[in-house]
Amino acid sequence: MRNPYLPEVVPIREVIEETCDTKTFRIATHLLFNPGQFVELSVFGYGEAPISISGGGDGYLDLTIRAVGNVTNRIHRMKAGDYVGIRGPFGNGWPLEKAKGKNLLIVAGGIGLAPLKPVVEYVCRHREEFKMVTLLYGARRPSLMLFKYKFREWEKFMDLLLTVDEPEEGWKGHVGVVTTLCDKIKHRSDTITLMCGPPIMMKYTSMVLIELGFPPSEIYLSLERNMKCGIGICGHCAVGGVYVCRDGPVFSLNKALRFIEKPHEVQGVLD
Amino acid sequence: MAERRIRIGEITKIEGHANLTVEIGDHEVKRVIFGVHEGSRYFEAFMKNRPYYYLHELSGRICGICTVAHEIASIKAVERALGIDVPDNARRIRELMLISSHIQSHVLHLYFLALPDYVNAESIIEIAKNNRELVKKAFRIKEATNYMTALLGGRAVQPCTLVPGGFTKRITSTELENYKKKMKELYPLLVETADLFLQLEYPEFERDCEYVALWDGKSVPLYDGKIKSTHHIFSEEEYEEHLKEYVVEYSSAKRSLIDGQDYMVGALARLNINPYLKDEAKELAEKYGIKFPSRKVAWINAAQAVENVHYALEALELADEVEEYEPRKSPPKNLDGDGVGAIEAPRGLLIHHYSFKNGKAKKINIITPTAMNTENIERSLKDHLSNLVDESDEVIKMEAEKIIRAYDPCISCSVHVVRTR
Amino acid sequence: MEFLNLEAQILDLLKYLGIKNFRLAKEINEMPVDIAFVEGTPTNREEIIKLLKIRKGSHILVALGSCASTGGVPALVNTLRKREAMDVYDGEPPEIPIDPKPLDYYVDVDYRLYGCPFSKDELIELITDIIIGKNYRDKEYSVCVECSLRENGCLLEQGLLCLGPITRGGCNALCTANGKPCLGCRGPYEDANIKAHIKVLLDMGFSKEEVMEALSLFSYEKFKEVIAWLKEE
Amino acid sequence: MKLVKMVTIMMLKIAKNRINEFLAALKEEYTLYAPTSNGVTKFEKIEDLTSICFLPNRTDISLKSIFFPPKQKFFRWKRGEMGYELEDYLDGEEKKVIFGARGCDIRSLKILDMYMRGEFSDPYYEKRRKNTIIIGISCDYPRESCFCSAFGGMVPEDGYDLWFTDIGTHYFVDVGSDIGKELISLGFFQEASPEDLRKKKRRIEKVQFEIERRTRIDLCEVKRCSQEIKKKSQDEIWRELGEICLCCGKCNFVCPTCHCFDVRDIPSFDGSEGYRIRVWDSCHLYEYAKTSAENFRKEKHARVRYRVYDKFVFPVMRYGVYACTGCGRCTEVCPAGINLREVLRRLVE
Ligand SMILES: Cc1cc2nc3c(=O)[nH]c(=O)nc-3n(C[C@H](O)[C@H](O)[C@H](O)COP(=O)(O)OP(=O)(O)OC[C@H]3O[C@@H](n4cnc5c(N)ncnc54)[C@H](O)[C@@H]3O)c2cc1C
Ligand code: SF4
Ligand code: SF4
Ligand code: SF4
Repeated sequence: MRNPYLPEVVPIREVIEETCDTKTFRIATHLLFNPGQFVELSVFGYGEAPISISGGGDGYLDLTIRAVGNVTNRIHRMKAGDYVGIRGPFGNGWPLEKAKGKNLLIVAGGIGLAPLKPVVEYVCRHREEFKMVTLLYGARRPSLMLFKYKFREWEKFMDLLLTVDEPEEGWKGHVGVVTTLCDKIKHRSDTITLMCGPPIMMKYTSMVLIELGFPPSEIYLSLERNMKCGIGICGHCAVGGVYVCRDGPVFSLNKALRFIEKPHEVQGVLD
Repeated sequence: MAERRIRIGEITKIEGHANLTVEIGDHEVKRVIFGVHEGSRYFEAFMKNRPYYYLHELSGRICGICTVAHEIASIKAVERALGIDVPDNARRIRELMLISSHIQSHVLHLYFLALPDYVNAESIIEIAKNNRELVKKAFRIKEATNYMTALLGGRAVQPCTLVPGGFTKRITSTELENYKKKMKELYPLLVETADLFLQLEYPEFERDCEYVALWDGKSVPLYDGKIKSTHHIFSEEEYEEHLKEYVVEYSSAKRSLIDGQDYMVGALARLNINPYLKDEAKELAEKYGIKFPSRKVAWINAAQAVENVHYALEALELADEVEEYEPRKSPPKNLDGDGVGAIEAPRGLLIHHYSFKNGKAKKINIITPTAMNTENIERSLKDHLSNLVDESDEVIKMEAEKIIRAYDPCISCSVHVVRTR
Repeated sequence: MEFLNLEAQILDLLKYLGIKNFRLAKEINEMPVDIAFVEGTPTNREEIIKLLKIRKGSHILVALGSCASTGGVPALVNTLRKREAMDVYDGEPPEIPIDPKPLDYYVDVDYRLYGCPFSKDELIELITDIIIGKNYRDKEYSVCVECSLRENGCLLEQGLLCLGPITRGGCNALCTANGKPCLGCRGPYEDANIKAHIKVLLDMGFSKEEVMEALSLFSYEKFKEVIAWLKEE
Repeated sequence: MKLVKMVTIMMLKIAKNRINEFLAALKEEYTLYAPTSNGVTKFEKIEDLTSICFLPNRTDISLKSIFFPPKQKFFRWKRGEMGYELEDYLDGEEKKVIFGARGCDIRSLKILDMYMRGEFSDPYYEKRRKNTIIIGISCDYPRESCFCSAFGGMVPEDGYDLWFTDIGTHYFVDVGSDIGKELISLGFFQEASPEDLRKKKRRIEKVQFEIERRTRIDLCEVKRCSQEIKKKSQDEIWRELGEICLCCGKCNFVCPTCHCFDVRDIPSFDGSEGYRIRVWDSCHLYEYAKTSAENFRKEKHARVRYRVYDKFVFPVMRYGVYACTGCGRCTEVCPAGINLREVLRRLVE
């Protein structure tokens, strides 16, 4: 039996600067994953943090990380050739099977695009499996948008709706929170929605989507919680009787609303 | 000749902040001002009206070095005042604590503060660069003594097991065994330390003064005894009749005189008053031609080194007598009363004196060793520097600092505590 | 002072740090420094100025011990009226006293090591964190947590006045493990439910005075308001 | 096969004055854990049989820490050729006998097993937990705070190897497993009479009756009661408790089924090596549910509610059982005087 607490020591292959506070780390490993799953990333001496897998390929995984604390700040100072530890992948991932043959709406806020990127890339590769596809992405400022260099390619496969809270020089697109773009979505029915972002954004977007007629059972959210073990033992991520690490991080809005202890992400929705 | 003023703004390698001004004119030292410019902390003021069971907690915070001594003196005063019984065993354990904390304090002073003066190093850090082993040894002794104090006191600084009446926790035979074992391990190191410090060349300066220490006529007591000076013997309770305190305008620390005379307390005073050193310690000292009583001020350091050996032996004997201690309740017999606790702190005699009404302290007087010594320091300096008036400022400064440091003054202590009416 | 009590570790430590300014152990004192550890709290104007200078000359300023981080025992003097305090010098103090305050009353403080004495383990943790560039965080839980981890019995249950439930952990429950109730030398933590604990103590039969005494002992500066509230009640 | 059958029918007892011999024999082969008393009563490794404390009821501190210590090293890392070298600290494999476990202790182990040896198994727990023989014992009288009757009573259905009940000069012995059967073949046991059996039953009923009389709640209908509590998530009781709870976390630490932990790295001065350890954590603490985005259980009342729900609602949804044994330890240590039994009574009635 392999010790699930023991990380695999792996080198960083490449570091890609995304924005002023976010970098993508390409980690050399052969782990296989489903879009939406995450790994526990160790920086020895600094601790562990759950990080979504934002992409992967032959012998590597991408982790897109925003520097907010101990582990994340430290890894931002690391370079190709440095070693980190990873455990995983953990979590259920996005319900892609369910979305096949349907319309797909992807809603991301800020760093929330990271766990959704593998979905977007899947769509690009297997466009024929879905009907209409829309990616709705909001960031605080244009300079904080992730993966801008990919947008041109993604646009070929889906409707790309972008918005920022505060414009900067040269920004010609939409300004406003994500919810202000929701009426631009061209498909209403038969749509699976995948959403990840700050709690407040998920909450208001859920409300607006429900108003627009998207049924809660077809809206999926990825929750963020404090996690120490990733395997449902340490207890920190528990919310309303489920473990976000093991039963999630992706839950249908319908289910999240029925948790006894309502997650903050959906508090007020349907009230 | 024009008047010369030599000033040391801040004397380093002593505990606390103090300055020194020497005024020289006509080939003589006119005035020496040993000023303490730390702000006052008013311990005696706010300790007033506190309940008896918190007093030792507060007085333990008077100084960061002699916490053990302050707590024990304070508890002793409380116990005396309120008639709290202390089992003999607890008394002995307290003595053991005092001994390990004494050695700790002496070693700190000898290696870290005094030694650099005698080997022409700027600091212990510089010594560490050339002689790592020596510094390691010093740390090893410190660590061992701290460990011993902590065995009995919970921790070495601000012990947390002392309460009026005894201790809060069980002190097991294993802990006592460990204490003894550690002390045995330590003993050769203390002898080596004495060897080192007895060889040093100390300033030859001699001076007559009163020496004051606890005295019991058979040992070098730390915990119990009468107060004896060169010319008087009196009980702890009578201290007020003999030790008179006063304030000088240039210093925030109070001073005191014994029957109008300045006096010295501390290691040298202890050995001068109590000619009862253990044979091993005595022989060691004599090997280097050092004998007590002595009038040489700088021999304070030598006395400390000899004391270490003496007390280590003393502790080993004591530890054999001590039994396991079981905590027990011993409530005060009365809530009003007056009590004095005098013990020997590493730097010398320490007196706590409380009066209680209804379990609350109404009158508090604490006299710390450094407060007792300051007048003596000043006068010693004056005498010593008088022989050096023609030397350069640098030499005078250095010699002055040597003398001051020999006393191992603890300035913070002397300021924190001042008498209330 | 406690620095020298690091003993074994200190020589190890010197490999990574140079001590520039350590008045007690060393004579020549230099500025600027990377880390300044300040113990105690200013007691006169000169010291305030010195503190400001230290702040200016140092990258990181650490408040070491109770006095520096919460005001500690000396702050007890703030319970008195000025006149009473000055009585100590028979009414003629060499200088008008200033109120002891925590260092952050005067300057920005980067880190605090609470406790009287502060915990060696925490000091090592802080230094390590600074060296390797990790965030050192104040403990946001009670002494009870550490008491429970040591699995020794609870003194409050035995009827002693223990401030553990509202006192910031980090000391590894040293006092309580030695049979002495916690006197709150580390001050309250942010989340502490102080009023509820006071109620517990009163319900246990302690008098208001006893509770106030205990609260003011080490952290008068931090409990001032609660004590005032308790007096009112 | 024949032998086994014989043994199960046989009723056994052991003379009290032979207990020490029996334990000494076990100690030859196993590490023995039994209650000791040093200010508090807890299970400790027994070197000297005289240090065993024969208690009338449960210990102050549960036996959780034998399997799940308050602080435990996961592994050591050291910077090396290939990045980092990791050295695992899996330990505690020795064969253990636990003597003197109570019904609540045994139930608590079953609950811990459910969490720690579920889909994902915790290797550090697993290693300490396996090879454990449990000799349980009936309580002589309950503690003030006990309410195990709400969970089926003082004698557990299974989970022990031997079960002792005081019947005067002897202990009546029930055998609960194959290992138990092996133990009784050691020769310290003798046949019990029907009178002994009656004595045992009377004894247990008496204590049981006393506990029930005090508890006055019956949660045995797990599903229904859980539903009842579930409905009360907005009840005013939570606000009330939130006001008085000190959030000191003691209830969690003494609880034999609480299993939350925090993971910390302890590096050396230069970070080139160090340990990763786990330390017990508590859902009452402020930082428990804090993330970089938000603190999801900032209010004290939410934390109090969470604990009660995590004992009586969530595990029922997930595993179909309560995660409480009714040992009453949380009630006993709570400085705020929060009595779980009373809280439940208010919720269920
Ligand atoms: C399933 C999942 C997937 C995730 N995926 C990603 C991802 O793809 N990319 C990504 O960037 N993040 C992701 N996160 C979030 C990420 O896990 C956290 O940002 C990370 O845990 C932070 O770890 P850290 O060690 O760097 O921060 P820590 O040092 O643990 O700090 C975490 C937070 O604690 C608080 N804190 C820090 N210092 C202090 C202080 N002095 N006092 C009080 N509070 C303080 C702050 O709020 C800080 O942000 C994900 C989280 C989850 C649960
Ligand atoms: S002894 Fe004090 S600190 Fe320890 S658990 Fe009890 S109340 Fe808390
Ligand atoms: S023991 Fe009591 S006061 Fe402490 S966290 Fe638990 S419920 Fe709250
Ligand atoms: S919740 Fe309380 S009564 Fe239930 S098992 Fe835990 S400590 Fe015992």
